[in-house]
Amino acid sequence: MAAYIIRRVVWTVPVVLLVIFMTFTLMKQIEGNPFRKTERAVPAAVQANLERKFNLNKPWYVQYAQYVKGVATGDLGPSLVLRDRTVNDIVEEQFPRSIELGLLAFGWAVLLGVPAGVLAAMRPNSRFDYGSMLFSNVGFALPNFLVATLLIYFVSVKWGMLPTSGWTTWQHKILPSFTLGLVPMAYFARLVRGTMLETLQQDYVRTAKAKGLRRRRVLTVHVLRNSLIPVVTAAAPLLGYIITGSFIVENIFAVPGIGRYYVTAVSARDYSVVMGLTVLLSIIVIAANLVVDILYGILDPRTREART
Amino acid sequence: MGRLLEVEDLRTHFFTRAGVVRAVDGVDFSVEKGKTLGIVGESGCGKSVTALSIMRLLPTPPARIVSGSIRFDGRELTTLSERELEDVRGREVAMVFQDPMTALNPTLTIGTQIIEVLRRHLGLDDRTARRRAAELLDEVGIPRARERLDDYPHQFSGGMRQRVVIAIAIACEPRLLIADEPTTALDVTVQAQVLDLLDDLRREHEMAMILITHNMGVVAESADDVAVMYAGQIVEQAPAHELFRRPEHPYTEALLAALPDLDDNGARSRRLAAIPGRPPDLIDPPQACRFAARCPYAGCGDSCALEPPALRELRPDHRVRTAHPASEREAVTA
Amino acid sequence: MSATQIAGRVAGVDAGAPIRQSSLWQDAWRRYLRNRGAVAAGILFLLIVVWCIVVPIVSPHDPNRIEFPDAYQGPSWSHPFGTDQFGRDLFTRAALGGRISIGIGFGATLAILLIGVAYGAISGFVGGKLDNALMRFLDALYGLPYLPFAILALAIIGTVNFWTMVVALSVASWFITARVVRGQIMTLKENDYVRAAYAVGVRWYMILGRHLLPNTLGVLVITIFLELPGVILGEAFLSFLGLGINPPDASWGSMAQDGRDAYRAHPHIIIIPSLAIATLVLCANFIADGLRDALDPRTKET
Amino acid sequence: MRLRFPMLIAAAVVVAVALVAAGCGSGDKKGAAGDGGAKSQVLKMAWGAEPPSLDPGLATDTTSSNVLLNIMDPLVRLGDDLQPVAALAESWDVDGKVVTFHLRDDGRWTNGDPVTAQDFEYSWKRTLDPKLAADYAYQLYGIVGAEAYNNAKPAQAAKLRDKVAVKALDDRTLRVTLTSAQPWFVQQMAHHSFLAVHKPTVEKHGTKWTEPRNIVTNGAFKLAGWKHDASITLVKNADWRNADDVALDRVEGRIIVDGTTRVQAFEAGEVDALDGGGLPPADMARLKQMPEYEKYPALGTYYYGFNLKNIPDVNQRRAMAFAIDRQSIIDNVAQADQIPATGMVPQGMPGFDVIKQDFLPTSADLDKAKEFMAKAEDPKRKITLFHNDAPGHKEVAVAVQAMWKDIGIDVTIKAQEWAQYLEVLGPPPSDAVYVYRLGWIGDYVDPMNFLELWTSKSGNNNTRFASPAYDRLIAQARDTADDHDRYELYRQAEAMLTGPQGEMPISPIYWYTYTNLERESVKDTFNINLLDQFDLSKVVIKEV
Amino acid sequence: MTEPLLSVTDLKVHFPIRRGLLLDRTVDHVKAVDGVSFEIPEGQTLGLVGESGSGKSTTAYATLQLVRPTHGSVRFAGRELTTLRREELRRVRRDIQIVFQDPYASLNPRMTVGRIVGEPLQTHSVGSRRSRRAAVADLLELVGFDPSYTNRYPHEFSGGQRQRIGIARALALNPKLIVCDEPVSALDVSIQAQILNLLKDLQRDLGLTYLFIAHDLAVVRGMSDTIAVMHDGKIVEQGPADAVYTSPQSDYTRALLAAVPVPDPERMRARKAERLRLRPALSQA
Repeated sequence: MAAYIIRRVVWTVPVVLLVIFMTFTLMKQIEGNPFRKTERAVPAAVQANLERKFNLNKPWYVQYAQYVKGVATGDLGPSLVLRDRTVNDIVEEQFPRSIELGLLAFGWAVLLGVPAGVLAAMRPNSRFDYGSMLFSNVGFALPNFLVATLLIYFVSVKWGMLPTSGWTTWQHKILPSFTLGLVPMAYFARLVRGTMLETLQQDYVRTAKAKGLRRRRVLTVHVLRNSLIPVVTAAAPLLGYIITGSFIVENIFAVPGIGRYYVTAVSARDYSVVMGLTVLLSIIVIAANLVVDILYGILDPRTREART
Repeated sequence: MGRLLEVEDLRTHFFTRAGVVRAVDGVDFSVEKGKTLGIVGESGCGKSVTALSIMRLLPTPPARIVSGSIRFDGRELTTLSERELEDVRGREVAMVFQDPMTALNPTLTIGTQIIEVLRRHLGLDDRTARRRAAELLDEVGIPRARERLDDYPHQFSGGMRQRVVIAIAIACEPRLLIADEPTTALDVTVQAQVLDLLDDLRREHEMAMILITHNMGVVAESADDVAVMYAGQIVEQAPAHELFRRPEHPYTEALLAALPDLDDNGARSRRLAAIPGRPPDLIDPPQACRFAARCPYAGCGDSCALEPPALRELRPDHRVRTAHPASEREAVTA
Repeated sequence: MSATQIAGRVAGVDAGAPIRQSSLWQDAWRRYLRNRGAVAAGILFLLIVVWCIVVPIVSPHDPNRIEFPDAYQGPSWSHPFGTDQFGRDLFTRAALGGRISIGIGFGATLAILLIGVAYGAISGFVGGKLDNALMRFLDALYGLPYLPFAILALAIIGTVNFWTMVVALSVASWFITARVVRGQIMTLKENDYVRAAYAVGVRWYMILGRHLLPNTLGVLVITIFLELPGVILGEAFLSFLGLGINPPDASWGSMAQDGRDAYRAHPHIIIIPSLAIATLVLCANFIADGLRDALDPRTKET
Repeated sequence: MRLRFPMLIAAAVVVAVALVAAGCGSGDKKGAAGDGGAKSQVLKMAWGAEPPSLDPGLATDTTSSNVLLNIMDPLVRLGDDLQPVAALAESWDVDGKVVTFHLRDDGRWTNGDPVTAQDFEYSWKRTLDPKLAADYAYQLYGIVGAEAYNNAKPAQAAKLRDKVAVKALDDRTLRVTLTSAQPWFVQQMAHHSFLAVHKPTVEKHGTKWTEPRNIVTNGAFKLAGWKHDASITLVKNADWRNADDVALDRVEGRIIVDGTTRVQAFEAGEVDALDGGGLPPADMARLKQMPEYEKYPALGTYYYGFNLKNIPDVNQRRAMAFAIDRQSIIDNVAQADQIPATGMVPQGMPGFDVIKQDFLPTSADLDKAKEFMAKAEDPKRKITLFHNDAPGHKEVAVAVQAMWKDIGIDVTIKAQEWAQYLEVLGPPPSDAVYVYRLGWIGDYVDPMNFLELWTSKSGNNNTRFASPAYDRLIAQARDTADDHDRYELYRQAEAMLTGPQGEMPISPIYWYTYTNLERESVKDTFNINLLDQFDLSKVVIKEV
Repeated sequence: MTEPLLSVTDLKVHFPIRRGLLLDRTVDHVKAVDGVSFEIPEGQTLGLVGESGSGKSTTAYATLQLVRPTHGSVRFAGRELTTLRREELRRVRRDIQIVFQDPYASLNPRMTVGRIVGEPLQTHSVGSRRSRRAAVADLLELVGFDPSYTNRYPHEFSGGQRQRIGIARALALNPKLIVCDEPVSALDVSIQAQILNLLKDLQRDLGLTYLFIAHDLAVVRGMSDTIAVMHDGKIVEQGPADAVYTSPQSDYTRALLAAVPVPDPERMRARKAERLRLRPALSQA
């Protein structure tokens, strides 16, 4: 297992290099001048000064090499647009908020989605089953900009129960995290229901029943535990979704996170921010996949040996 | 010698969209204390459903016991609540399943899986239960039992896993052990060891056993009494030596004849006596004898082609469900 | 003596008649029809598609004609969905938007399938080092959020129209399909009928085309309906970010975007396209579930 | 067992309800604070964007500019009539191309240092330093030697730096020599690019000097907090020269980018005023009915430009300009009480009465339009209209598309995101462009700022309109110090664009207004001037 | 003495175990088949018995070149198969066919019975489309089907029927050798007898040669002229069928035979005693 982890960690290096290269190449393909932000034309002298300052006048391979070197030393470079800040600053300040938002959303998903799936699976084809599945499907299907808009209107503007936007107190965090959590919630509910129904059919569940174990123990120890393994596996891609899928939610709820930077940085041609965030996201997603693999190994001992 | 288990007119049907599958359709038998009853038959004959019906482990829906009674030591099992059943299962009646690869929870150590049943029924504390679990593993012939408690099922070979399953089954010294095809997934040498083990344990713990199998040889080796099932019904029942020496039902005869003989020197040049056709569809079984379509003795206009023959006692302890038992045929043709 | 020259049966054994009579697809279809939710979803889905196709043809309203006096009307008999700020009939425009949303949805889904099947089939079929390399590459991309990539792709292409939306939405969404197909092919490869084909001397491309790919069909059909919601929602998000297709054409996403700012005074403008998206996605989900139950051989008939 | 999971759900619901209830309680408290906040003199406002930089040399946008102008003291502010008013400079002399500012003696940096003329010399030269690479360095190009220094190769930089004609004669006298007369130069001092920075702070902290923990300012407010993308907190600078006249103790600003969210925050009572960054056009009809709605005139023009290569016939351009129903667009689409634009120079600009043209109709004149169209040689009937994808432009484009359809022109609308859009526009514009939309908001208060766009060398002339006569007029105006003479030159230039004989390279649509939401308590004192600036030192929170 | 139809000499199939910290390298081998030799004269049957994991199936696949052997020679009708190129091998494949164990996995569910049985003919372009159709009908008839079932799909048939379809496919190219890899172990006793009889009849009528692989010793005995007993990738005993069964030479064979339960309680008792005696030998093996 340890060797497996080392191997996976070492393999992330070429993968990250590849991601950097891909993003770098992609960004170079995009037309547009990061220094022209308003209607006002940028005089040639100013343009030249800016390109010199941000090394954009160098050949692409020099830029790439410098960038890789920067990443290796933990320096993601300066932002071309937010002049007082480096990409590191942006990441350090804003990223934790996005993570918090993502984790809270994940919390909603686990808190509501998993029990809904479990209950639905325990009484398949019952009214509760249909109800919770309909609810989670609708939660999945409704575009989250509509959900966000309606929640703000009713909960905040109309009823005045929670603040409309922002990210300061815990009250501020309820609506955005709930909105963002709807999709994973629905996903979990459906996934848990499916795996649980499958687990209930397993021979070892029948064995457990044949042992005369109490229903509670059969369900918690034998069924639930095994049903939750796929949930853990699904968590890694979801993490990616939650962190980047958050840009609409962050925008609507004015959450000062990192998700919305991605969109604005692409349109502002803020190359270093786009690259920095892509690299960061890749590393996170890769790391999340790794963590999930390890967790998977812990939860399912069969896979441990396969990975020595 | 008393009867430990009495099954009377058991009917377990599956209510599917395609129709009602009469998987078990009027089965009677009893198991005596300390004896082994072998139930033998081909796939789909209802033998496993019978076993699961006794344990009430069939998924409902679609399965339902529509009639009949199952009395265990005088207690009617069919009317027990789920909670009461939980006290019977594993404690009074235990079960060993066919596939040791899937019968154990892959994510729990086998120690946990043995201990949980000891704690559940015997209320042992953790340490005592663990010691007892090691003893059990030792008893079923797993070397280094104490260390292996912390291993996971996938770290055991198939035969060893089946021993673990057996250890779990006998943990609370049940009075009846139902073994449903316990050796089908195993190699022949391992099969022999497992059968021997089951036999030894049965004797030691004075358990009764129901041994369900499709293998005539396995019944012959282990059972005191044998019931042959066909299409949801018992077609012949007799003590083992009697059944194999003097089979009465045409199906039993044909089954034995269709088996290639290990000790037959001329086998290479002989064809086997195959049984033509297939078992009937259990959604809409024939009104008459269910074997009639494949039976070489069922003639036209014969009573058995019109109405179902009853299970009748030809000799003491030898019951058969056919209009043409061998002994009566011989009398006619000879 | 050739086997085929022997007339009649050997030893007169009769193998009997087939035990049931139906094709796999018929069976699946029957199982699907039994799933009431899935059938309802399928019908609703078809109705929406028909609505999108038919309504703009028969509608008395020109979907692009601007009549400011009619602006912001609520639902009425002549405008069942009301009108937007230009006084355009939303019933007709929603149908037009549906054509584009559904069109992009299916277009991108098919593109995803094509790329995914090609990649996955090659990886799974060839196996060995190539498979390893392709899968490592996929690992690198897997889990990367696709919306940012779609945004990047749109930025690179420069113009936004139906086809560029299809490209943008498929460019970073085929990873899962590729994995699924690869897994399927790997499993199918282990089937004895594939061995039998090799043993007979069937060439590799025929094995792929005749024995492997057709057997992934069920999975692919399910995948269409699993991917469709993501793509349709993705299109809606891009449109919502202002990266959608150009007016006067509209998709449900861009219509919802139009409606968001005005939602307080005229909520129907955001709610109608959003509900259309939700309904379609919901239907696709139910259809996918129904298809999975119908096509998956593991589901036992109960 | 059966009860266990339902109970879990029930627990979750209970928790959720509790959260909501708790939130409700505190929400009420907030509302109360907002209403009764009159005595506390704390203004809660919403900023429309994260300031990209609070370095006067690097800032380019409205938000940064407004924050800066409230924490820094400019030499000159603009009065209500847009004439220069003494601020940090108590007086100034203009002698042809030489302008001399005399600074007050009570200007103080927040660390206690006096504000000196040397600070300005340092700051302006810093902005021009090629190494700083300031976007707005060209704002200073009117100063002799400025452009050359900004253009300098590293080797010559030091030498050219000394040639920049800005000189602190003593601590309180700053002399500037201009390349031409530039009568607007003094007003230009109100632009944030001409603010001074505190040299020791800048040199000590580098790019981090604008962080609240480092920054040293000299204005009415101090930057107390700046949570990036979340909030900006200003507190009164008690040591400021005019501190006694400043009513506000604190300005708690939240950064809310999304327009609808901003409105929602306002309606929920979380903020007292928005920053004039624009209200969602689609919601205007409703917002206009609110008592908190406020509008201000602006110096800005929203126009459609023609690519003269693709639409070469002036009559077709006239036809198109006549077919646009400006009033209808304002009433039905833009909805913010804008003014129908009949020329490039906006209403409210000094000299407007002289310059203005009334050739173009405010509502569509279809008959005239069709007449012009008939006169056009080989009119283009299939054209492409480009706009950028920011809110509101699509709707205008859709309306114009319908209007031009009435004169037989089929319009394809293409939306592009901003960076790409600017690439396509050039200059020169891509051949795909027939018509494009842009707007121009004045940087300083002179028609020059609007009219020099259309000179042939201008980097903002995306129409391919090139007229030597026009170029000559503008060059002449640049050197004409007398307002009346200059306005006359501007009138001629404007006529060449939008007059009856004009080339019509552009079709103005409307002149901007700034719309805002302000609570009654600040409505009288919170004001936005023509250049989109607001002065928080004048704001007083009253009881209502 | 003529050359046997198939002779396998010192056949080894080793699968590499690859692992490594960063890049995989081969650290060891699983010796699935480790030096197996046997021959089958034309028209005869070699029965290959052994328990699961003994290497029976791998031997079969290696014989057919579905798995390329690591070492050893496979000579078929005078030709060495292990060195053949792909195209040459394709031609040889017409003469060697295989019948699989699992009647469910061995037929492509998306193909009709007619296409399944006709695929070998089509692959090798035997005859015209029309004559192929006739040949398929004949083949179906040969294994006991009404030829009208050609348009049916495999799942419409029972396990035994599917096995017949598999046999028909194997017969299509009129092969000389058929490898039967556990052809009846998934079937019920009554069906198993039907298939075994069919195989015997076909051998008699068509002069087929069988490599018959099974774990059921009784089944193998009834089918085979010679028997080879495999254990751990090696053949532990080989000889005429009756000789191996009546006087087994190796302890492993003896233990194996003793372990088989027979449907006769009387004989069972004797076997049990034998079994107990041999148990040490078994656990050693």
